[in-house]
Amino acid sequence: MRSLLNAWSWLFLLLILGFFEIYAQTQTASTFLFRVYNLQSISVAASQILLLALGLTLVIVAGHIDLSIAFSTGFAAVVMALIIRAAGADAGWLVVLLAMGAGLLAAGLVGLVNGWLVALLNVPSFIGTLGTYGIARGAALIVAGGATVSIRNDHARAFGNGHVLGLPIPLVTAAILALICHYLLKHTKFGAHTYALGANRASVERAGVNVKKHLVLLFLLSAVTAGIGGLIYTSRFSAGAANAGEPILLYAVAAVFIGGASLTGGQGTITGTVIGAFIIAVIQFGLVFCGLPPYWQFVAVGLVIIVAVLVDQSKHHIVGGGS
Amino acid sequence: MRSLLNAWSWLFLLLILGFFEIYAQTQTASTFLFRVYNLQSISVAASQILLLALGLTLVIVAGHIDLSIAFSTGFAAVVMALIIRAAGADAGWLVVLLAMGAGLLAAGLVGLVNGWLVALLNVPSFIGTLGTYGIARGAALIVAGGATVSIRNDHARAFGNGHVLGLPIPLVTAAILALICHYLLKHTKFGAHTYALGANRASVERAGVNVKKHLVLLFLLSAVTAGIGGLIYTSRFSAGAANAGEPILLYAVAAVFIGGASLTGGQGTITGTVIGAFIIAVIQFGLVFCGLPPYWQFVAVGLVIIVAVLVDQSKHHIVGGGS
Amino acid sequence: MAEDRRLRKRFGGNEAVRDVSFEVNAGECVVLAGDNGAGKSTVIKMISGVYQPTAGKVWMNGELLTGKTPEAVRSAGIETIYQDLALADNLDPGLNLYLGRERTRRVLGLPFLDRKTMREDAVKVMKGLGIVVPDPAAPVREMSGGQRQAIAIARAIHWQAGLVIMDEPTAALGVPEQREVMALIERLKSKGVGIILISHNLPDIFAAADRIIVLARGIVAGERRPAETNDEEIVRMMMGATL
Amino acid sequence: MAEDRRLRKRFGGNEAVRDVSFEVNAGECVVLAGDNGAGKSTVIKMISGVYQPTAGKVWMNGELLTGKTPEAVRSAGIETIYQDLALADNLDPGLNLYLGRERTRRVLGLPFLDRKTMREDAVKVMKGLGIVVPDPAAPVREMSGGQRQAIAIARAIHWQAGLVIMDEPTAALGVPEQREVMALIERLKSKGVGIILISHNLPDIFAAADRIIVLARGIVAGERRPAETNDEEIVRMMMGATL
Amino acid sequence: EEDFTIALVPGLTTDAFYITMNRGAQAAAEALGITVDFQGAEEFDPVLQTPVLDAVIGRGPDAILIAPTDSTQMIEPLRRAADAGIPVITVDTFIDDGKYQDGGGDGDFPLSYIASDNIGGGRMAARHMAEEIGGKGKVYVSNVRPGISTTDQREEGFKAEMAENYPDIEVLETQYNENDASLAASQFQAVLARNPDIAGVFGANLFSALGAGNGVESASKAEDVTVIAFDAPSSIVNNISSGLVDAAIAQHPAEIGYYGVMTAYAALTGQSVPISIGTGFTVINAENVEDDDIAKFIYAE
Ligand SMILES: Nc1ncnc2c1ncn2[C@@H]1O[C@H](COP(=O)(O)OP(=O)(O)OP(=O)(O)O)[C@@H](O)[C@H]1O
Ligand SMILES: Nc1ncnc2c1ncn2[C@@H]1O[C@H](COP(=O)(O)OP(=O)(O)OP(=O)(O)O)[C@@H](O)[C@H]1O
Ligand SMILES: [Mg+2]
Ligand SMILES: [Mg+2]
Repeated sequence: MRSLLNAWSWLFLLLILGFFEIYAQTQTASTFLFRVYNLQSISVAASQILLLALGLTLVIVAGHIDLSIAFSTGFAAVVMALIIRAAGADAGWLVVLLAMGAGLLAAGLVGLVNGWLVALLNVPSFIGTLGTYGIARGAALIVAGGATVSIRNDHARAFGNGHVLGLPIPLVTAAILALICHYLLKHTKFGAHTYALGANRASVERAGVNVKKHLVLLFLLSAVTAGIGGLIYTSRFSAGAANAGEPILLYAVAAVFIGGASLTGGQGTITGTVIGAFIIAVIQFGLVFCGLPPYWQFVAVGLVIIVAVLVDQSKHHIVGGGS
Repeated sequence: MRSLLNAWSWLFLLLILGFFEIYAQTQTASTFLFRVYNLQSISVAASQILLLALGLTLVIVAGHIDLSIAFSTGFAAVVMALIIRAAGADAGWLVVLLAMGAGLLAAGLVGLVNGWLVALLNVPSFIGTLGTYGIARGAALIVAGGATVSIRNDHARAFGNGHVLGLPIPLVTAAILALICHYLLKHTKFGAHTYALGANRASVERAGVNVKKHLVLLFLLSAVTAGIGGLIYTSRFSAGAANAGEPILLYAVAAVFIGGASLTGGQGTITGTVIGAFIIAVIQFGLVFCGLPPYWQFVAVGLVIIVAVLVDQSKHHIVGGGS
Repeated sequence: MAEDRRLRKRFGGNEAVRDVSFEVNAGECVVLAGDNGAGKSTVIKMISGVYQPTAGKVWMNGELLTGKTPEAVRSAGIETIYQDLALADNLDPGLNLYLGRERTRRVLGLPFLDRKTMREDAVKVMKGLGIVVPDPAAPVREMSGGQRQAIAIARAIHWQAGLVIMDEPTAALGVPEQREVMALIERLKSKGVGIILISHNLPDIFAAADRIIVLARGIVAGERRPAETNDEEIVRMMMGATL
Repeated sequence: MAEDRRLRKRFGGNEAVRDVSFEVNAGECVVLAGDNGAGKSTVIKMISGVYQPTAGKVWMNGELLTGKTPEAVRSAGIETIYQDLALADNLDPGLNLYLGRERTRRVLGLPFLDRKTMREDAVKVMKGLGIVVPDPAAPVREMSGGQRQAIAIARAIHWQAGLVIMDEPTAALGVPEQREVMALIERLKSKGVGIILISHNLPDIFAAADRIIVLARGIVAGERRPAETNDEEIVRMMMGATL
Repeated sequence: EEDFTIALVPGLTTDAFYITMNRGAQAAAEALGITVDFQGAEEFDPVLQTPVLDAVIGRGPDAILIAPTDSTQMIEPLRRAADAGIPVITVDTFIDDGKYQDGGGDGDFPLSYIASDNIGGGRMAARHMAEEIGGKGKVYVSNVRPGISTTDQREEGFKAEMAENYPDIEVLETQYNENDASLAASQFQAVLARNPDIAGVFGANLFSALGAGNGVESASKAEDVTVIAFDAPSSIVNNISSGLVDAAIAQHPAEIGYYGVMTAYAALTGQSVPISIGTGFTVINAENVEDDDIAKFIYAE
């Protein structure tokens, strides 16, 4: 029973896909779903959202939020790009890997600061990470000298735009991270404590769990997955931009909430977030594909988000629960 | 004791003001604080933030959030501008008032939809208002034809840029609304229920309060105060922009949280929010006044936000509380 | 006065309550007894409007209550002390006492919450239960288990109710306070108020009850007058279905 | 074995506990009795590390516990049943039972939570307390008051603790379950486990206690062996300071 | 006559500049009897533009007219269009070095670049500013946020012109307002508080200029402070009439859109097309704002 809960969201995703397929068949006599190109574009867009949303899911399940990921992404992207550029045009694989490592370190630093603020200084996470949002943004812009740091490196470009077994590398990366996060949240002690933390912090503390350490790890995780998003960004676009993550932040948060999480914590799953990210990516692609005028797209995206959650709500009425 | 709680935030605000005053005295041999001009500029900027933050405070105290205010503001601004423009260049006071009424109606509509979604359909407020965010945005842009609706009307302009008893009208408006919201939250049944709702929804429901109606009113209030922000915007800039509220949303939310509210609800005051908005407006003005380079401003704003909350935290250690 | 007919509640696959029917007369105290998980709290939540019954009906003085909100049920004259207390942890005892029916005073024609009077009333009512609160302006989050329970009790008895439902009202109370509550029940009965009491304390059950209805695994295992039965029989009826 | 010396706790202006000192020996059950708000829960929270005492010290087997986290106290062998239960409402009984010490099994070398075993264990331990849970995979949010309390008890007794602290463990339990808990306390004592019990139920207090320490308004009003005293004296000591 | 479908992807959809560009494009489409689809992202940002572009490519238009939101970052996404055999023409902004079909650089594949050059516009703004303030004094740029190539270029051109030709003009720190006119107003007031002798502001986009104009008005400094705006939607034009804004550098977006579609059509029907087409600027100020032949340069609303 319980494992079927997500079935409704899947169903909704299939429904939108079906809608676009019918549109394509009847209106343009082509196909929406059965074209590798469409699927690849959608999945790469979903991946970029997911890289911000995955770690964030755990943070939200624990009853917190992390706004700074918007610029952890940018910080990592800029640091990676700067190092590759410093190494010159024909820097090898090793340099690229090193640059990626440095980018992750930069993002990790933001995560540690968040953890320190929230866990040790008891700053509410919304405002603490809003603070580091500003700081990471400033830091990324200062490091980048204000502009986008463009690079020319075939290794990095191959990584961002290449394929593994026919699948785009951003998708593969997001999929691996999704599996890791799913494992962490669903199958480990760490995950169980994360859920408990979202429901009742006292329960976890009194059970003898080191909650402060746990919180630091959560914020580190969310900064690092966002940082990986930055590495993918720099590789895809051959440029590190300080504001690489900012425009996707809202979509990432939306994906987590569409996936069943709640502001008060204690709820949410990685599967849900993945479906949420794909719902967003599919409608964004599909509405352009249908040629809906841009302003109507805002309206349509808003409507679909609401309907996605309404569909998700209805399961509760069927599966049970009081009042 | 309890009424002194806010003293720390006041103190912090005074501290920043003091800092800028010392800077002004020593570095520029002028004054920061004792110039009507500076105070007016800061207070108008704070007012524009407050108009989004006031209603939002009640929503957040009740344990919800309203993202759609970003575009309730814009929707109201655009509707007001369109009507004034339709009435021609020399439209009188009555037309301006009518246009304002229509703008408020437009914003109120968004609020009603939010209330309906959250209260009656049980959509989580984050995602429900994210949906109406998209819808209101699309609606405002469609109505405005995509661009900013400029007007030429001396009455509107006088309203947005005029003074009453030497005080800028936006400030007076925000002050009146702050008083009303403070009264509502602190001194009425409605306010008591709002706090209780944020702590424990069941307590209010079982006490026999119509929670659904209460939620609808809350979202209506937040949409309408944001809408008033839109009217002020159109009057100040002689232009109704669909995205008038969007860049301010984050600052508005920050003001509420700096003011002592929490993601989980049940906490927060209007006084706190007012101080929060002024802290933000003062540092934004002050940092430019000090000539801090722009990227460093991002960093500094982030730091000040964090410190503001840390200062607020420290009160808990002094006044008491367990663990 | 109040009557419940064939109440039934299903949670997902679990049928917590089946075919529970009973009635309460004015001035009568009916005890709902039963083992843990027997369905007692579920029954009273169906009466007070918190849960909608899967089937069955509730009447109060001839008026159908089923399908009504907790709001409507409360204004029909039914007050409830819930097992989880249902307090607003961030408010003081005064506001919790008056939650939904706050007292206001007018200043310049505008109504202002009269926090002071409400606080004083709370202190008074709780004193009647034998409870002293050190700081009546503190939120109830900072109160001890018994103090919190006393606030929940105070809230239910402070109003002129026709029927008071009490779900384990003395669980967290000290000895003298328990005695106060038992005395209180007698006082309410003598005023003609009907009472539904849930308790695991056999002496209390026998002292307060006019009738004892025993639930076991969601069904009524039997109904007895205290004079006709004894501890052992009641416990056997409770266990009957659980063993 | 465990010793508390001159514990004191101040909340803002309210001194909830003053100069409370006592010790617990292995295999001994010390009952903390006292009226509502006397400071019992505050004392045990200072022992278990949830509150830091304003003054005073706690030792366990010669090791200083004051200033340690609940984590460290728990691994020093002290298990606590809190009055508010401290359950994670969104997890099932199995995960609550094992919270902080979850069981895992390895799949391809990776540890996976062993939900099934934990659930089965929870069902088993609760059955030992006389409680049957209809759906062991449901979150504890959906359990009855007594079922929830049984989970909290199960969590504390499932581990090899040297000292078990119980804050009103039977408040929500049915009659047979209360008897199980009393029997359990005897079993623990016979295994050499020290027990601190808080209870408002006089028969239980006299049945379980080796020593009764009465708190009144935050100070120790007296200490008695059950054989040396009676109900009336204990109640008088509790009230002594409240009247 | 063939019925072509051309996609026009602006930098963002909610800007008068691009809306006017679309008007021009639609006019051309009507004249040619073809279809132009307007599809873009909500903000000027490559992360948002890329998925829209991907979907546009998925739709399979005959040609794509695009204002790339970043000169390097949009190369890879646009290459996918070229790889799919769809001709690409960039309007307003460019990729790589902006010099196409010369065999150099990664982004050499677009057929043509049609724009008024933003750096040049910035320079023109600087020259007007210098003229208005008499060649000396303090000025600053009010800008949206760092990282937007068009507004960054306007700032760059403005500063470069000042540095090269007007040594007596001091350009202060740029202020970023996040597209919030209210913040832009407050920033002007703070700059003024620090520099009471401030002589001019260059508002690099609509809201920057609107905010600066409002700040000047609140300070009653309309006489002393010169506000130059970039772009000419009618709100700015109103401000010129009322004297808050002294001049606006108007690009010719409708022309860009018109020539863009014409160029694409020419390419699709097998004719050769110029590698770049420059459209001009018009300076609108109090003297010419009422003129009839200026009206056509005011952006659509
Ligand atoms: N919201 C719910 N969702 C699912 N099951 C529930 C819910 N509430 C109660 N139950 C189940 O219904 C049964 C009856 O619960 P109820 O709370 O009525 O018991 P009770 O008789 O009050 O027990 P106690 O004496 O322990 O309070 C229990 O098995 C419980 O697990
Ligand atoms: N977190 C807190 N903040 C402020 N005051 C508190 C806090 N916790 C307890 N108190 C106060 O300290 C006093 C002792 O509370 P405590 O919970 O220890 O009582 P108790 O003896 O356990 O009572 P009960 O039998 O009702 O559970 C009470 O007056 C209570 O109001
Ligand atoms: Mg119950
Ligand atoms: Mg207690």
